[in-house]
Amino acid sequence: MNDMTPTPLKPKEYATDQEVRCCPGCGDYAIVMAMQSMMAKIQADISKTVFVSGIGCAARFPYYMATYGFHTIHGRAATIATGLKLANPDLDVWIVGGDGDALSIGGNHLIHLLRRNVNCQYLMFNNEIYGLTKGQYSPTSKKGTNSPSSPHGSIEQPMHALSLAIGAGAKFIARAGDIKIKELIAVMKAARLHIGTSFVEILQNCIVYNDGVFSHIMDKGNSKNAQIYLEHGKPMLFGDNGDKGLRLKPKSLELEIITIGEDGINMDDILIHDVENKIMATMLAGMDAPDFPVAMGVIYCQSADAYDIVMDKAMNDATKNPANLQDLMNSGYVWSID
Amino acid sequence: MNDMTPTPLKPKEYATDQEVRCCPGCGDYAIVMAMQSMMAKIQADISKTVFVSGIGCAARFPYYMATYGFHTIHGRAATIATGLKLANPDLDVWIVGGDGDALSIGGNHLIHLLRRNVNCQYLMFNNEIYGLTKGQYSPTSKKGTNSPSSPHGSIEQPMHALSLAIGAGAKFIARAGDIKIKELIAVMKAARLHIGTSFVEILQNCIVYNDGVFSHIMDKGNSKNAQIYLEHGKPMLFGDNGDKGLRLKPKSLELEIITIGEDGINMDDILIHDVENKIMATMLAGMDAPDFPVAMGVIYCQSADAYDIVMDKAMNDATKNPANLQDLMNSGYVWSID
Amino acid sequence: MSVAAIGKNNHPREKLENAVVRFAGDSGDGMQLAGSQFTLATALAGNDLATFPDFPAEIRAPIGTTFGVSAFQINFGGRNIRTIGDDLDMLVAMNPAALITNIADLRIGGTVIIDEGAFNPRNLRKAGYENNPLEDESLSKYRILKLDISKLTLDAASPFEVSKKEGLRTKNMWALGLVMWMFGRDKTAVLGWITTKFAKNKPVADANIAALNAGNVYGETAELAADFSIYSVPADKNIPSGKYRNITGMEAMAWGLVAGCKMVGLDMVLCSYPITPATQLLHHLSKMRAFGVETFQAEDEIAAIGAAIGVSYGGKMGITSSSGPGIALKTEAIGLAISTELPLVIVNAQRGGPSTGMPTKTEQSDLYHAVYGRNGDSPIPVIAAATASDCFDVAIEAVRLATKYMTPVILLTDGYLVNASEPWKIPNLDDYPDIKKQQLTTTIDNFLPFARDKKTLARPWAIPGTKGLEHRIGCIEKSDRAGNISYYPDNLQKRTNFRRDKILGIANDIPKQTINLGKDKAKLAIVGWGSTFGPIHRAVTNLLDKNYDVSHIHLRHIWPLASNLGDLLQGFDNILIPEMNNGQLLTLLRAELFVDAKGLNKVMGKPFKIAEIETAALEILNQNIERV
Amino acid sequence: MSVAAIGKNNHPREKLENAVVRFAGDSGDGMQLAGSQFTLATALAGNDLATFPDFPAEIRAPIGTTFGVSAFQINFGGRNIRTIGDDLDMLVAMNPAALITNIADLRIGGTVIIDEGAFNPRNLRKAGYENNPLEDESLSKYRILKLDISKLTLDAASPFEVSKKEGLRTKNMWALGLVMWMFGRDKTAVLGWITTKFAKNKPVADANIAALNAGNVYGETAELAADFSIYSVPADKNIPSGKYRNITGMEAMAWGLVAGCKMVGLDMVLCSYPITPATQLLHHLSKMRAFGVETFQAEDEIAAIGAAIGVSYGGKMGITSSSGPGIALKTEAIGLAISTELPLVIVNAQRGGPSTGMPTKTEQSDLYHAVYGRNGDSPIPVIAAATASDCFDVAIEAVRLATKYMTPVILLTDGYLVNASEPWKIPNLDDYPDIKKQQLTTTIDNFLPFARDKKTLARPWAIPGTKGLEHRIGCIEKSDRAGNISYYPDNLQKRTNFRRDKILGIANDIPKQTINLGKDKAKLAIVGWGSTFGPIHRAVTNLLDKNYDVSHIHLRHIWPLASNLGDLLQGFDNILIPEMNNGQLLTLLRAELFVDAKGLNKVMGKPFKIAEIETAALEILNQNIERV
Ligand SMILES: Cc1ncc(C[n+]2csc(CCOP(=O)(O)OP(=O)(O)O)c2C)c(N)n1
Ligand SMILES: Cc1ncc(C[n+]2csc(CCOP(=O)(O)OP(=O)(O)O)c2C)c(N)n1
Ligand code: SF4
Ligand code: SF4
Ligand SMILES: [Mg+2]
Ligand SMILES: [Mg+2]
Repeated sequence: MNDMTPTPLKPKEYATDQEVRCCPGCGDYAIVMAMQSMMAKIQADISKTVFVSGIGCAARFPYYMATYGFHTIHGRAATIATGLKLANPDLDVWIVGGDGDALSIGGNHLIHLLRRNVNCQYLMFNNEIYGLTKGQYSPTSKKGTNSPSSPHGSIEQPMHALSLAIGAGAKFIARAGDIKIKELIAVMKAARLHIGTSFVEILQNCIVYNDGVFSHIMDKGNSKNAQIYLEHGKPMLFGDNGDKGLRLKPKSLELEIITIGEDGINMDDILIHDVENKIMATMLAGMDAPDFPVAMGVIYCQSADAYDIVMDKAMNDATKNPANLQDLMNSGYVWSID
Repeated sequence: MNDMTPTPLKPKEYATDQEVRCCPGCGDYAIVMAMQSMMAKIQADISKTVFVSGIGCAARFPYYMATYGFHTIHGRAATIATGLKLANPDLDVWIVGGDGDALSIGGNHLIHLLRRNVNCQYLMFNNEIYGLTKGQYSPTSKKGTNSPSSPHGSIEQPMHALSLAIGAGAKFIARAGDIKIKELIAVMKAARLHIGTSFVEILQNCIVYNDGVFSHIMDKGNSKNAQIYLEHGKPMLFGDNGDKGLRLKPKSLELEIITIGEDGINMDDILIHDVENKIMATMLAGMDAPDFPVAMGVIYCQSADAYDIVMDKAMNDATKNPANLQDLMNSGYVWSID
Repeated sequence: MSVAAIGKNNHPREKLENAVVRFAGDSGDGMQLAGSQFTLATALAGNDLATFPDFPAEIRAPIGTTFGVSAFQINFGGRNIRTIGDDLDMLVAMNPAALITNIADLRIGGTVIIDEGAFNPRNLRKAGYENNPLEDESLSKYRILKLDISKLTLDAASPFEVSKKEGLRTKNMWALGLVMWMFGRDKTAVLGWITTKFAKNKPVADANIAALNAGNVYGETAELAADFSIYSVPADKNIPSGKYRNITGMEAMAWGLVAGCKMVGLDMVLCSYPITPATQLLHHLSKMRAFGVETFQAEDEIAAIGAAIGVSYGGKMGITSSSGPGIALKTEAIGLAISTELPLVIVNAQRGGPSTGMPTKTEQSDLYHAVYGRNGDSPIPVIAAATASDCFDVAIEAVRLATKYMTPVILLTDGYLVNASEPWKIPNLDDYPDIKKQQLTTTIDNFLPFARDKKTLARPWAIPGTKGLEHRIGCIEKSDRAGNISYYPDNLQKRTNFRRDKILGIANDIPKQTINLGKDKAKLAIVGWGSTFGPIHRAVTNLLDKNYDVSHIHLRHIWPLASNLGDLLQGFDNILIPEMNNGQLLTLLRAELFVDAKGLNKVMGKPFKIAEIETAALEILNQNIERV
Repeated sequence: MSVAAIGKNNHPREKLENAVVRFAGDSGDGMQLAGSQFTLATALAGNDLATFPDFPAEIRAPIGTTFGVSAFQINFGGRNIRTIGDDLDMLVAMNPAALITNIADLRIGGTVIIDEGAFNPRNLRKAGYENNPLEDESLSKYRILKLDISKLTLDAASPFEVSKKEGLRTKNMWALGLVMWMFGRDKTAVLGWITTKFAKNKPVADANIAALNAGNVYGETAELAADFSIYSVPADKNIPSGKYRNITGMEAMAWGLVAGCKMVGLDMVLCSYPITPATQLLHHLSKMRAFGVETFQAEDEIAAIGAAIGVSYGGKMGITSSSGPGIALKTEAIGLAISTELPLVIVNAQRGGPSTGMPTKTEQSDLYHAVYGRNGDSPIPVIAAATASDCFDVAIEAVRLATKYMTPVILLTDGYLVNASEPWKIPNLDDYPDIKKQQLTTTIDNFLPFARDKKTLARPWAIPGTKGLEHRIGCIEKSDRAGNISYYPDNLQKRTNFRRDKILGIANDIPKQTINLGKDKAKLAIVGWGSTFGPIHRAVTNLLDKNYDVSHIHLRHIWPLASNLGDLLQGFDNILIPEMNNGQLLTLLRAELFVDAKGLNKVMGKPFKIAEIETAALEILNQNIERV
């Protein structure tokens, strides 16, 4: 082996020696593993990768990655990541946080990050609960959730993360699940490739405080009917036999589920996924069980200016002929006393 | 006249004696006047009406209304209004704030207010600038806006208020303009009638720091072509001759502008406005000049549970047989020392 | 209640004035349950007591790790118990991690009960043991009782239809049974509790009962008493008569807030955002709808205080609660409540700082922030709870001050008090003085929103919905009386002074400072606030018993200070202020009263030991230097 | 530069040691321009000077209202000018609202120049006059010069192709011309400025020049000097030689931050959210991209400090700025910077509080918040600017401390200093001492993120992107050296002490406290900080001139205090601390140094008058009570 071809790094070389401090069986484990695999797949540069997180079980993530990491404060990871990208736009920055961190206390920073389209990835682990603080309902909890702070059932309409993101101007939204490792890795890779903020919702099981909240979607027996994995340019099919698909009702502007072979329906009737179509993405992102399959994979991906990149260019241009402070101080109305 | 029919209140009886402290020619004047007229139209109960605002030029609003008023802190009006409705759901609460107040520092509270669907009205005066602090660009400023904090032109993608609102789960969104008084009053009335959070964007001219930013939409000569005033159940027509309309391109899921009489197009081709259709509302809310007319009037209106009303009912139910604290203290494992 | 003084086999029980026992095991081992049931039996035996659970910071850390250890400590005895005890007399260690993280607290010669069954290589490695401590000399300072509790438990459970996992889970009851035998505790209440708890699952109930009994009789049958002391801890004869219950600090605070609101005739709404350890207030109050208590879980701490201000503006009692970082976020909005003069209670359950710090550990380092931590001249009353049961009374006081003076009030508790429990003499709510709030204003004549009550300097509370009182309030400086925006210099000075004087005036409406223990002139006063009450009180008691010239002064009111405090402190040659921070009350008292006090500071996430305070006090008391 | 000592018509000019002039008119009347041009001419005439603009809180209030009045004040003279002057010698009032809101500040016998043309019934009513003050006795204490300036201006503009509105707008130049005549000021620079400013609109330039000239010759031709004094204010002979320019406090601070960053070799990013009066820093720095300065307008103050922390984490200099409410919002995140030990400069332009308070008025009431306002034991260095030009140097000091000690630093200025201007002797940047920062770490051997420099106790600054130094930091308490999460009690105590000692250690790295004026032992020391420097300095100068036994001590470093300050203060029998707050430095010094100082407190949104400080000082100086 010579200097030019270093040994490729293995997944475990992206891991730290810190014991993973989450509950046995927690979905967070799988996501950590997926990330380490993904990093190895793309041979990510450890020293140029930074994980920035808020506070929560999900936000412990940086401690497990052998890269740079910053475990910040609750809800503010997006702001710190933004500053970091301003200081050094070349870094590969991943923001990691729970549904509470991202959507509750951190909601404002999330929408402004998306609007500015800062070039980084945002992974939101959605377990529909505040895990770290022992199980209160979160902004994504379904109505009626019983929790220590809602012993009579919560009465709030849940926040829909991807719909919010798209409304805030996100240019990349995707969804994955903790136990669908292959697809999760694919989504992580796509997120990293995209220039601008890539927002990814990861359905994650909190085995202690909200166990099984996604089992109607994620469990082996249900997943084929309850999920639809999207691929750009391909017809949107799902179901145990892969024969169900999505079609648009043009009058009512709604999607409907159709089955190939029934009522003379064939492949041409099935909508083709177009990651650049924002309205389609809005509809797909909004699909929810039990009426519709939940959209997985890359739902929307549109290229657009990234704040940090544009700013970096502007700064480079502006400093091509750097100005001198002493000169500035000496200019304008200046007089001498002698 | 007997006790049952008091003299109706006139608009000026809804005004305080406080001098309106905004710049001469500011769009805020017109909105204050419209509100006073609207209040008189519906003979609103002065003592049951409360205006809650944040900070900014727009947020001075409460001082001009003879009702109750609370000029709170920057960005937090929605939180205080929420608490107020928890204390007394019978009050008619209006939140007033600028684009900075609502979308910048107050973005998180806005989206959670909308999600909870607290029964109140939110009027956001959008002048695409921070007026009170002397003209910095705001989250709604167009890219390239020159301002004291962006002397080289802003480089941020603007936030689209109504798209954000709908993404956050808003059940009522509408738009009006400061100088279109009649329609403004109609929108205010509709907002008040709706149960849940009614979010209204009012295009408002800041004559000092962002003069004319809406003139391509609002000016007399442009308004008919540049605006489309929506009414539920009616075909969506606009233009100088009222012969232009909106149609859906079903394949690409896009709206297009068509003209009646051209290419055999007739009234049947024109989309009918349906305030309950969320995807239609998403498309309409997103229309922007110059390619499309800007949607005015009530864009979306869907009934849903309002947090404060549901909570009030739950509290009433729970306290029908009120529990006694002394009894609670005396219950459980209790022992006596004598 | 009679306590057996002799074991069944007639082994004599060693009499102890008090005993400190800690149950420690894995998060999944049920140590909190064992502890709380032992507490129950002990309270029923007539002991005074204090308890503290020590949860791991992790939700449910991997089995066998040190950071997954969960512990429960109880100190019980025959005389006023003020702390959870400096050193352990007995430790129950259910696995190697529990042993390694807790053994240092066991006094030399103390007893450690160990479940040998859990000392396998895997667990030993996870705990960080290179050698098995049961096989080397490392525990020789202690009395070791090692048993295969796991196996003994499984044996006991075998007759019942439970899985192996379910059977093993009753280990905690086995250990509890043994400890109860060692202290001669009556099982009846625990058996009752098991039966109720597992009413729907008879086999599990039976297995638990069997385990408890097995542990209990083990001591007898194995003739343990031959090698190990068994104890009797006599009942406390000085406990005032009355009805008692056990209560944790946060439970007491929740109930106190409810009581306070009832007393001033207001419904309350708690607006909060979860955070450790303050969340427990939200949990307790969320269950109390039937008491007219509404809770609102806001999107963040700023929204929480904003909503609470809105509640108070609307005429109910707005309350918000948080800990360190969350309280920090409320800083700006507290200013709004001060400026608009609305009642508000802000509960701060202090935890280890700075920043996120140590969420599960205790500290009292937010005094600065409470008293000084706002932009502008922004005075606010600050009061602090001393003990778990005191939380009830300070909560009532907070509601009283907030409504009477139209002001936000900061109510300090801490991570220790939140979870600490002690027997509480259940008060009769009718015995409390009348603290009717400043009535909601309805008078229309001459109504001015910023007129002032001559005595309290409070402004009227006129709520939206009241006919004829329509007015506008806001965060910008307002003219005195009328409340319109005003930029006049004289008005600003006037309003600044009013704000100061209103709060300082509270000093005339609170009890004069008294001496908690000792004389009013002495060589040393130990001055404390908050949860240091327990160790200071006990330390001073001990010192007084030894005839030292020392007193204990405990402050409930941090701002304003009691009006006589300065004079009172003149009576002491030396003043020592122990705090779980770097000297915050010290700064306040030096600045305000100009007393040259000394600090004793401990920032280790846990309470003072009595001995630490005694040592520091003795250093001063044994000095020959007299006051100059 | 020569100053005519005799008016053209040979009326003698009255010599004044200094003069205070205020231009006041409607927001639209161009008073700021008139004032700044007068400043320029005055600076060129060799006077020392100080200026302050007083903008209305409203953006552009309706014409003629009192809250729409805009004013500009200048104090200039022949000896060190320290303040903008207690009382006005001359007032220019362009309308009734300007008269009614400013006349009280004119000294008895002072001159008021009034535009009679604006005194119509409508304007009088808007200003709140029931009678026309020009027609009753109410102004009899003053010398009144009433002219129809509006008409005279229109006459002057008539030859040029300008609209009536444009013509009238040159009123300010007319008034300026007249005032310049009265003080014998040279017009050349002003004419040059007009020509440049209106280069693209010749008629408007001509009209302005004509107005200036017309006002200037009016005095001559109307033989005004027969009835009114005209003045000469001699140049200050003691001004040190050098190159000068006029500078406002915030401009100086912007430049100082840029200079500081250059000196430590870092690029900087200012992350901020607009707020009065701090916004001006954002405005100044946004124009400075070519100097390597990046600015980021965040969505709120929390995002701003978050981004600034991110910048510093990334290895550039993160700076954030705000005022009262915005600083309050940063409270939590400041804790993060303390806990992770990252450099950060937090500029606080203090304004009238509490809450939103009085955004456009000055105060120095955020000292408590700066020093004490965080959860946990969270020490942070705090420094404050004294004068407009001092802002440059304190900004450099802030950058030095932040980078050398790996700590956030709070840099206090205030609403007065932000806008106040004064002549500034332009420093040579090469003359500054070398303040190279702690170098970014690149050594891989033995790298530990929380190891410490033996001398400064600073941790290494290893930035993402550096090969081999990958590590994790966070807000939870970390083990010393390695920086892994740690809940060990001893570690917490250690880290708490390190944090304290690191910041306290700065006391050894800052200049010893000196006495600014007077002797080092005296009957009275007046101790100040921040923008009270000016009035205190002048008051003490005056008192020393009268042989009083008094000294001035000004503190730049608020936390930690200079190490010798305690000893220094021992030399004084009395200590007086004037503050634009309710006694915040007072509290700090009493607590820290145990000195029994007295406060002189003014919370009126504006600076102390010299006389106020003199009076308070004399009360002490004239006491016969000696120190006990
Ligand atoms: C300012 C602040 N507020 C509150 C908290 C307490 N807190 C820590 S994590 C968390 C929410 C956790 O939920 P989520 O973000 O969904 O993460 P999860 O634990 O479920 O992965 C809360 C409320 C805190 N640490 N800081
Ligand atoms: C916490 C806080 N941050 C910043 C400010 C300063 N501030 C006041 S209003 C405002 C924005 C005004 O813009 P907008 O909300 O759009 O209202 P407008 O004046 O344009 O009507 C800002 C930044 C403040 N008062 N408080
Ligand atoms: S509490 Fe839930 S989310 Fe947190 S570590 Fe445990 S299982 Fe995972
Ligand atoms: S600054 Fe703009 S928004 Fe504010 S009052 Fe003036 S014109 Fe209106
Ligand atoms: Mg979660
Ligand atoms: Mg605006």
